[in-house]
Amino acid sequence: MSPVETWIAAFLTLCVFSFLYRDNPFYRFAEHLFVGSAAGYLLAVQYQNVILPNVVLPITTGKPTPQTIVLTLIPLMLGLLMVARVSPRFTGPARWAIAFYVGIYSGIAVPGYMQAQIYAQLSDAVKPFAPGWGAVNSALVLIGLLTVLAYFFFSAPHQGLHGVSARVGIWFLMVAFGASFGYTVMARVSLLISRVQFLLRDWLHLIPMS
Amino acid sequence: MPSELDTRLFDPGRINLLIGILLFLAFLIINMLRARAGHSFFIRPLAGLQALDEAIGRATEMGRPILYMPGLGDMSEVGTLASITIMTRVARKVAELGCDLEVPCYDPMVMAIMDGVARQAYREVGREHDYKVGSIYYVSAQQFAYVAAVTGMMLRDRPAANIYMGSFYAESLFLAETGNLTGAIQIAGCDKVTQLPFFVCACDYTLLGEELFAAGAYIGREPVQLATIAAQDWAKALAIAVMLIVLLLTAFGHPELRRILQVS
Amino acid sequence: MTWADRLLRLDRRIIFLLVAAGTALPLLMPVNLPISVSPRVEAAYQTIDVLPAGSTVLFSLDYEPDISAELQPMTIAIMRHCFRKNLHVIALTLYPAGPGLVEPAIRVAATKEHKVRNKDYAFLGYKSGFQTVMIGMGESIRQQFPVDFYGTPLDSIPVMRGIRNYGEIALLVNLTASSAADYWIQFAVGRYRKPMVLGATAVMATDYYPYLSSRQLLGLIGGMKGAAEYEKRMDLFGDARRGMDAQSLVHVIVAFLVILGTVALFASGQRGPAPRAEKPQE
Amino acid sequence: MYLGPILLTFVVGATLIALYFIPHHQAQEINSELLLWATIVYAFALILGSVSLWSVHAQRIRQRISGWPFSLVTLFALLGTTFMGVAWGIGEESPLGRFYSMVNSPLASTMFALLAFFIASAAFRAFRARNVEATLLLVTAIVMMIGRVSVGEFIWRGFPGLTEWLLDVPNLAAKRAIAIGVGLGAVSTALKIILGIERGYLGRTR
Repeated sequence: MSPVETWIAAFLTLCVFSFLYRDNPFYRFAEHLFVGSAAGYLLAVQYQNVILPNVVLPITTGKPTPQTIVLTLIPLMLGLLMVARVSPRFTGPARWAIAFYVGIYSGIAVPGYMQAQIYAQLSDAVKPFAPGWGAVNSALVLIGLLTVLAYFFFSAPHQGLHGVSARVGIWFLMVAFGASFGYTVMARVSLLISRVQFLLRDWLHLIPMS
Repeated sequence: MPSELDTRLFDPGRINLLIGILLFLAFLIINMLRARAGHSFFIRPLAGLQALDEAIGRATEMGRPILYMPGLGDMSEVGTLASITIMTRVARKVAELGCDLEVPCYDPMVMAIMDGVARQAYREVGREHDYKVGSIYYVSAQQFAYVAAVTGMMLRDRPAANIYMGSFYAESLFLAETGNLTGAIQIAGCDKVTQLPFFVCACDYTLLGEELFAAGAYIGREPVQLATIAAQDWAKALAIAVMLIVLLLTAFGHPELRRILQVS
Repeated sequence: MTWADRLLRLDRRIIFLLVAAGTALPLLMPVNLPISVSPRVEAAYQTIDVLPAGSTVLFSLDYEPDISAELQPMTIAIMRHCFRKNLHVIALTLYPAGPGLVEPAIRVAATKEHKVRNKDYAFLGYKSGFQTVMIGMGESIRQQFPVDFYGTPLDSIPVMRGIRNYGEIALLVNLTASSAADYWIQFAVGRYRKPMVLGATAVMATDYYPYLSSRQLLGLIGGMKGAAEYEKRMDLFGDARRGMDAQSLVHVIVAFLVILGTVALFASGQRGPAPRAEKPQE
Repeated sequence: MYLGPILLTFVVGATLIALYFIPHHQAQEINSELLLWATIVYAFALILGSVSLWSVHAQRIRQRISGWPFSLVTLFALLGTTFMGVAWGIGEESPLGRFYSMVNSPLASTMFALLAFFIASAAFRAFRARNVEATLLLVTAIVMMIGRVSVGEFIWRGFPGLTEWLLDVPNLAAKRAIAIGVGLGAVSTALKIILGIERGYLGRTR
């Protein structure tokens, strides 16, 4: 980055940090700038990477075959139906585009989740127990798995044996939450370190460049 | 060429997965038929859901808006789909009581769908003309641009209730902390486990993980929807049974059965 | 008002100042605390280390600048490792702002290990659509990326010769801050049976332990700390290791705050605000 | 009014499930083509979204709602970045590329970094050992925080081992149960949509 760009970046960084003191016009400026430029950036990216190569170029360059034209016009039609929703009168037609889109993702989800989250996990859960002391850990993992599954049983009240399991399940859940929390602290601190590195090194030159 | 063009019409290595999907489908259909036949399903209550009406009522009394955030997932996230179903109830209640609703969206597709849901809800209670165009809007599909705009809105418009339903990521803490600072009632439901500790700490009620999906079905109290929760529980029970049987057989020296769970 | 009550009402901006100081001071005055390599990072290292020279490793670097603090040092360290072992590297990104990070990272890694573009590595650039690209590459990489990032047709890049689809890839390395990892596991590992190593942000790391145990993942590098461990294993001293002192200090501060909050709560005799979030009543 | 779209969802969804089981190369090409179409529909939805963003801010300016000059900033930024990207491309060295690394990158990473402060304040204010569950959460979190960094090893050499055990045993068990539960929930929701039981996404509530 050129010095001017670094200064602008540093100014915007400080605008956002000022939010820690309280909401103020600098933060508000940065916020509004960010919203506009993020939306515009994404729009430009989608245009250059999706609409241009897949919709515009196939029908405007070379000699498009009838097949290409049909294969391009169908998604184009669906896309235009989506945009037409700008006017409330066209909420009906836009449903076709939404229906198509939702159908695609539901269709992928069924075998995808079934394989990666159910079969693969179950198949690993039934691995033979590790030998020696490892068996204790294997047993604990199994108990944790069964009790947390019990907590997420909705069609029975948490009473009796089920109640006890659900309670143990909650403990396992809390330990998992704690682990996530610890790791999240780690991640956020890393990001802060990197921003402070930018301010101290790239902007103020207080620490040497690597 | 190292890999030939594949001309097979079926991958036999995936037959067990196909059987799994068909079984699950069967569970769904059986339970729906039971529901049609008048069977009533017990579903344990979810506290967060009961609090929704209360929050909307309070917002109406205070004359301040309700902020509904459908998460940062797109339509391929089940959390988003559950959020849409929950929105149907929130929108109808809001339409009945006539308070203000704001729905900032991260995904434009979700925005279009939410808009349709809300319009329909207003139509159903006969107040089609009270629906404010622009109350459901797209902010930005860039995570922290969205966060900047929504936190700004929280601090300036001071909504009476913040409802987070859907798939949330790193923004959870940011949004929930800011919401907490403004003193709004906060109700969350999130299927991303990593973010749950933050919602649990900063919100009045939190639906944990799968409870969010169940909430979607639970909300209308329609028998057919409740039946799908029962079907899921059946599948869970089957999974536990299969697991225990395979483990027992393995312990007695027959680990072969494990293969039924391995997909090619 | 007792000291405990006063403490409970502490202005949060004082906490902010404490965190800011905890981050800046160690960066200005480093002491370089030692670090040890965790088994998961070691597993990732070994997975790459045992690949025979000349094998092709596919890197999917799916992250953007906001999160690059955690993943950029990781990219550089793992790539340098591949280059040291004379592996061929093919990189791509599924994020529009990715190339701005990936391109310099490869250049740094290649220059340090004296490797040449197109002969030892190729950068295919960005393509949108997670699942579309992943499934499409199972069919043909060229169909998804007819030309590389610099506009060179794939057929005229020596390192791409004979590489048609996942069939010719020895290992997939995915570094990401998003659900791209889930999709890679679903498609590259699930559908096409490729071995995979994951580099994730620290937040995501705990979620992927089940996949390690089921061998859907062969190694897991979590966050800046994971990157620092990899750097250590490689005998490098990069941005990740430089940040570790600050990391330690802020962790201590946060842990101290949790304990202080709880102690103050008990000392003040309040039960505190009633637990606001509870499990569902029955 | 709804029957057509519901049928479309059914046909598309069922086709994609079927394609998972058909390894035939032509089937896989159809699969890729359909996914591409979805990507294109999304791109158009983004145009719709940007129009929505535009009208919200334009309205604020027209009605002179307090803070309306800030909305001008949003509109200029939206228009400017879109124009730059469409006219001169989005590459690293394009005007938009430079603008992105000067404006969007620092803004996004700094917003992200603010979380470090919020997490510290939340740690003090909200994470308190009120009952068994909360205590378990806190103790695990503290062990994780201290055990994963160099200082932890300084204090006690067993820390890294303990954190690995926590991740490998209780964390694995809970996360696995959640993965299975969420997986079932996802499959169930997707099937409901494909079968037309769940129609909320079409704006139909009953």
